[in-house]
Amino acid sequence: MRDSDFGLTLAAGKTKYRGKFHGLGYLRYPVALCIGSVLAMILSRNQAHNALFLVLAFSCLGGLFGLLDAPFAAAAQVLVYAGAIMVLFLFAIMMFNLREPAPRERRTLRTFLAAILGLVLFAELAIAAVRAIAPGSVSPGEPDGLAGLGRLLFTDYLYAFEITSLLILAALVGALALAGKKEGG
Amino acid sequence: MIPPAAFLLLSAVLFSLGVLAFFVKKDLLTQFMAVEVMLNASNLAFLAMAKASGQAAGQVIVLFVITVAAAEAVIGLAIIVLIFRQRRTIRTDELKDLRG
Amino acid sequence: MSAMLSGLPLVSIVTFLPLAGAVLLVFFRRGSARAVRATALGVSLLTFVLSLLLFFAYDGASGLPELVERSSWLRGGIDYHVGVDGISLFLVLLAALMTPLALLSSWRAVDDRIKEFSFFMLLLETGMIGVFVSLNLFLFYVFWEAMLIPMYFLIGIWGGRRRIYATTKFVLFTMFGSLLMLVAIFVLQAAYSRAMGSPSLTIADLAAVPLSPALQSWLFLAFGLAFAIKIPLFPLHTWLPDAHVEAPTAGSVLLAAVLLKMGAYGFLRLGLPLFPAAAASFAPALSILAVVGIIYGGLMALVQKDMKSLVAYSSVSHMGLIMLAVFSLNFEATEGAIYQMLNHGLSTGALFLCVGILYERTHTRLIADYGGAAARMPVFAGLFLVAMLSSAGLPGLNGFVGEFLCFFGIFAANKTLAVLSVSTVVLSAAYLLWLYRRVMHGPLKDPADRRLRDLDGRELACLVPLVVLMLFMGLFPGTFLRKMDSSVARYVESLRSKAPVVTALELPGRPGAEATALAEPER
Amino acid sequence: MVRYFWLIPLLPGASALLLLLLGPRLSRRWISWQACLTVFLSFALSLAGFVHLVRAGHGSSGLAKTLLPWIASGSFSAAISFAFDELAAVMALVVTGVGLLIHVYSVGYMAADRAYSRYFAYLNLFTFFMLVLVLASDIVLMFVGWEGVGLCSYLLIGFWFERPAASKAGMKAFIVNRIGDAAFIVGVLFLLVNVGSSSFAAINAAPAAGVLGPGLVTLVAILLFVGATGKSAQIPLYVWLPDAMEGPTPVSALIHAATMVTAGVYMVCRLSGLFAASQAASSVVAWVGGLTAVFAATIALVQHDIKRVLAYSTISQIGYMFLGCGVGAYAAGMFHLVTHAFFKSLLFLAAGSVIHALGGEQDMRRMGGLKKALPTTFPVFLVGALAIAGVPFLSGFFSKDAILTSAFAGGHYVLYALGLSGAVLTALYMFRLIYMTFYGQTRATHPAGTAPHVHESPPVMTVPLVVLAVFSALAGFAGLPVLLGEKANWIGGFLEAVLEPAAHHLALSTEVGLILAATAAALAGIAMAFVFYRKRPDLPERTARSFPGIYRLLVGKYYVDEAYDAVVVRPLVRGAETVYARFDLGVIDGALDGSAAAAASAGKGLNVLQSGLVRDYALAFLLGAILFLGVLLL
Repeated sequence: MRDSDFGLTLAAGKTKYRGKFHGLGYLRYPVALCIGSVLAMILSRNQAHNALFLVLAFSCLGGLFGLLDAPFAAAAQVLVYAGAIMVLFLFAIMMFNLREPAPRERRTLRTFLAAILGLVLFAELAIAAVRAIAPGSVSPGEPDGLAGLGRLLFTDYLYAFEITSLLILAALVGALALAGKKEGG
Repeated sequence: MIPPAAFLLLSAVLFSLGVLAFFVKKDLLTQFMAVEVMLNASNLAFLAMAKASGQAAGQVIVLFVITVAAAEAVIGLAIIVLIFRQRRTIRTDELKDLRG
Repeated sequence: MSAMLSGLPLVSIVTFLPLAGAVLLVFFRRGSARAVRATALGVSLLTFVLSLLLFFAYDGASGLPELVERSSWLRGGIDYHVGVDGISLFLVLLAALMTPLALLSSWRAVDDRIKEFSFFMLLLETGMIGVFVSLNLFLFYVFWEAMLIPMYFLIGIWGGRRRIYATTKFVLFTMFGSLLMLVAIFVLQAAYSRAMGSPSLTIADLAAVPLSPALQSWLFLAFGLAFAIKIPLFPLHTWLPDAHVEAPTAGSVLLAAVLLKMGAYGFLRLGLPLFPAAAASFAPALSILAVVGIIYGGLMALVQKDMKSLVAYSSVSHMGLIMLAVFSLNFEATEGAIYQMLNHGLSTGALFLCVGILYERTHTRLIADYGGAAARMPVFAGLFLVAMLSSAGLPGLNGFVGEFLCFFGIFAANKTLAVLSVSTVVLSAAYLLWLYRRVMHGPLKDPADRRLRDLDGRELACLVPLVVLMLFMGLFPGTFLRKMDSSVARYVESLRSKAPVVTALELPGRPGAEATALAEPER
Repeated sequence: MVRYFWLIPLLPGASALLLLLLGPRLSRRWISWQACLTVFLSFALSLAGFVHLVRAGHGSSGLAKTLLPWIASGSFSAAISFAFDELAAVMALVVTGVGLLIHVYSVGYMAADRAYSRYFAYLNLFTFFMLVLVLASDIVLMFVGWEGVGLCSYLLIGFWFERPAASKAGMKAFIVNRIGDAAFIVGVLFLLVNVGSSSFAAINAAPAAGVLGPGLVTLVAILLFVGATGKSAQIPLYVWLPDAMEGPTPVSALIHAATMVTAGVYMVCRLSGLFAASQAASSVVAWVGGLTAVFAATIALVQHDIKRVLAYSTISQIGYMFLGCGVGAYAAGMFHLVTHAFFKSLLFLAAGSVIHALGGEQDMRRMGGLKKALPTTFPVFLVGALAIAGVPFLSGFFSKDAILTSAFAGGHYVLYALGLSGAVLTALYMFRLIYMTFYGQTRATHPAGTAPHVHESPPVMTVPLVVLAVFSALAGFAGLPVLLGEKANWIGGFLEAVLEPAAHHLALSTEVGLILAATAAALAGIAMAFVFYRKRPDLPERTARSFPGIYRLLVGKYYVDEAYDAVVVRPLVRGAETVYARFDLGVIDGALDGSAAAAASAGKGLNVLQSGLVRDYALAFLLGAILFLGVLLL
């Protein structure tokens, strides 16, 4: 897709790390797939298709996570996001059982405004990204791997971890309380 | 060795697309999906920076984000279902109850 | 004694015991009103007993905070840091004393949603004590705001007819002030961080940070406004009569006895030590407002038709004197101000209890509805009289000691203001005695009215401790003053060292009094 | 025994506390005994101390005892410490002695009252505070007593609080006193800050030591004197005393004649070192005293209430005392204080006996012819009247003469003339009272139309009267004129240890002349009364008709009460009411409510932005995020 190529070459052309980019070749496809499916989601008007496009996008992202030396995150991404959460969405779509597709989106002032703002946001994020990688701002090193991650979770982040479990429980109970009620009591 | 800048840029692209989707779409469900895209974009950024800086903390955060996103999705969908049951619509331009 | 206590985090226990009690109350069944009342009273009494230990454990030789507990809490200098010194010790005691009495006073008056009521009362106690023991600015703010919530509900749920108006006004006034204070806290933290390299919100640390005069003035005004509203300083006082009139007796008691002290305490603990130069430059203006408040409050009290708003305006007048003393910036006035804060807590608390006792019997607060109550209620008449005389500063009772020390200190700072403030002696006697005459004296309004029975055991238990304390504090002020001495000396010392202007506090056009030299503390 | 002199105030104090706490549970018998006995013990201790001082002679520094380090803060300190010197001894004797007699008298007078224990509790409490005032060795502690007696005066005037007049009078007394006290406090503050000590010794020594400048001395002395005008009912703060007669009569005798109202004089004498150092302040004292003496006497001439006549008489006599102090004759002032305590409390108690006999009647127009019916009361009343009128060889004669002589000797001839004319008036109104009450036909009426049963009081009331009569007659011999020898003025010599001595001495012939003049004044007054009220009972009315203006002015008591009401009280209350309604509720609260309303309308205007669409909110959110990020990036 042109969008992604444009973005990557822009970044590559601007920096002096051109040399490091030669490995990007095989990455071109998952990246393109990811961005493409998100674009497809925007364009499609069928909610079920949207959900499936997202599954695709999230799976691609899972692969990228793996490339970033985060195998656990990659697995979680595929299992939880692409698997569980999106299935949940599909269930919801099934429940609505919408016969007709969503109506055509009209190009309103708001949409136009949103597009402009989205572009501005992208520009800002891109600048931020480039600056974040500027020399001296990071000190590369090897992550500790899966065991280190586990150790971190149960030491430094123990409270956060426990609280998240509570959060899940609360979400469970909340969902039951909200949606479980029969209509009209 | 994959340069982190590439991933950060991808993250920016995805995030902006998520934002765009949120505003273009008019049904709650798809807008909700757009939010998920933004969350994923930020996850990507986290991992990229974790890799660049060699700290595992970024990965931990990602795990938390995924967990919270799961909880959020559950509650969010429950709310959407509830709204649909009451209003028979999930079109956001027809829901104006926020107006006091 | 103190050796035995050294292992215990006594200050934290005293602060959070009421909170624990409040949490405990949540688990009570809705119907068990008696048990709820008994538990709440028991917890608050226990708190009081423990706070007495605080009194004995506090040594007071150094003047620095004692029984300090400190552990890091959040980043950015936000620590859990508590302790008591000679300035805060007695205010903690006051809060701990008044809460059980207030609970006892509402034993019968409040029977609606008693569980929530007791819950909020205990919550309020934690908030009040917390404000006094905090040594970290952020912690102070947390407690300061936490106090507002229960008070909001106490007035809003158990209040009188116009309670919603009153409670909204109360919250709007106080919130307005405290938000500005919050902003000022952040600015102060940033300034400290810039100057010292690492952030801190410890009050003692912040006093050391150098601030530009302009910034200091702004910050002082932000803090000062929050405190001035709480005191309340003329002309920010109009929330007080409304809040008092509408609040339930217990709320009025705590509001008058403890909450109003927060403002004055805030000036002593934060406003003046953190911004001495700004304080000194604003002191004349604030002093004039305080004097206006003294006279204005007294005159307004004279014409009130509602007993509670009369006492409320008397508070405006009395707190004006306390503020004037605080701004006199010398040893005697400061000590007098602290002492007078305790006195005002006791006497006004007792007066509100008395009004509550009358209200419980007749369900009216209008002075015109009363007359000749003394004939039916001789014991009450006596106790009411003592409370009133204490408020009017009769020698031999506590009010005199504080008032006289205030006068002395103010006089040493500025003779004109002192002479004007002495008018409170006449005014307070006038409005209080007039009230007493209209309510207690004269022929019985309605001889057939059997509702005016004399006090029962519970009501005696409310008033007698206060009256005994009034006598005790009037005769043995040394018990209290000695514990304050070194803290106050240290406080005055630090003010003087930082702002030399302070010693020459005189109104423009009036030459510095030769007397100020004498006002230097001896130690 | 002398060592325990500090128990003098504490004994009645303890008794008062006991009575207040347990009062209603105790039997009347017990209450009477306890109340009287404790005062008696105080009296015995005072007497012992007095004897001790007399024996020790000059040069003894008196007794002192510090009970408590009371208030101490920075440079301010005041202790609860008592001192027993010559001045205190004389005053303590008067307070406990007269107090004891009045306690005993009250046992009879109040026998029928419901609140018996409360009465004695207050009376004991008063004795306690009065003795604190007398024995205090520092001015702050004196102020405790000073305010304490004011409180007791309030409580006892309003003792019958069901009567609106009584309650109102009590309040008036307290508030008027407080006005004086405010000035007193300011004076004390000046002293504390400038002298640096609150002890009388230091204050009296201060002017000489140069610690207080001359201007400051005058200022302080006048401020303190304003306090004294409140307590001792002098112009301009005398207005409370006549109303105070609403209290029980023994209270009027004890508090409003013998002791409390003279506290101002005592205070001036206590601080004689300070007052003597300022000529200006002394003149103020003398002039206020002299004017009050005549002013109050003129009002007393036309009063009909027997107690009010005595009240104005008290004001007038205290005026004499201040006149004495003002011209430097402090000992004479104190001397008059003592004799006045005897004869005025005698007069009050005897008047009480009359009122008691008539079943509560106080109006002299409904009295008359009681001479026979009250065989004990009449003679003692007569003794009192003769004493106050200044008939030779009775106590009042000597003390008044001492004051007038000193005024003359000091060259204050106008003041002397004032005093002398006051003496004529005193004799006149006193004998008007005697003739109206005891002579002529009875004008007593009874609601039922029958003559009331007039009866003499029981012995518990008459015995104190007789004792007081004896003292009223003979007390004068404690201070004979100097012309009878250097030692003749015993009390003057005794007090010299504490007070500033009177400086002037007159030629023998002048002094004799002055004595004759005083005697003539007294006799002239009595003679006039005889003519007006005994021989030609129609004369007073004719006189009144020939000078209607003056008469109305006098009956209206110069309309001072009305003037105060119109100039001070009512504008203050009305003004405060207006300010409350217009400013407090109007401006301040209005501003608040106005700003709330403004906020509400601003909210309505901004409501356009509130579409209710989630997307619009999100858009705003996004805009904010972009701006924020932009700021971060810049």
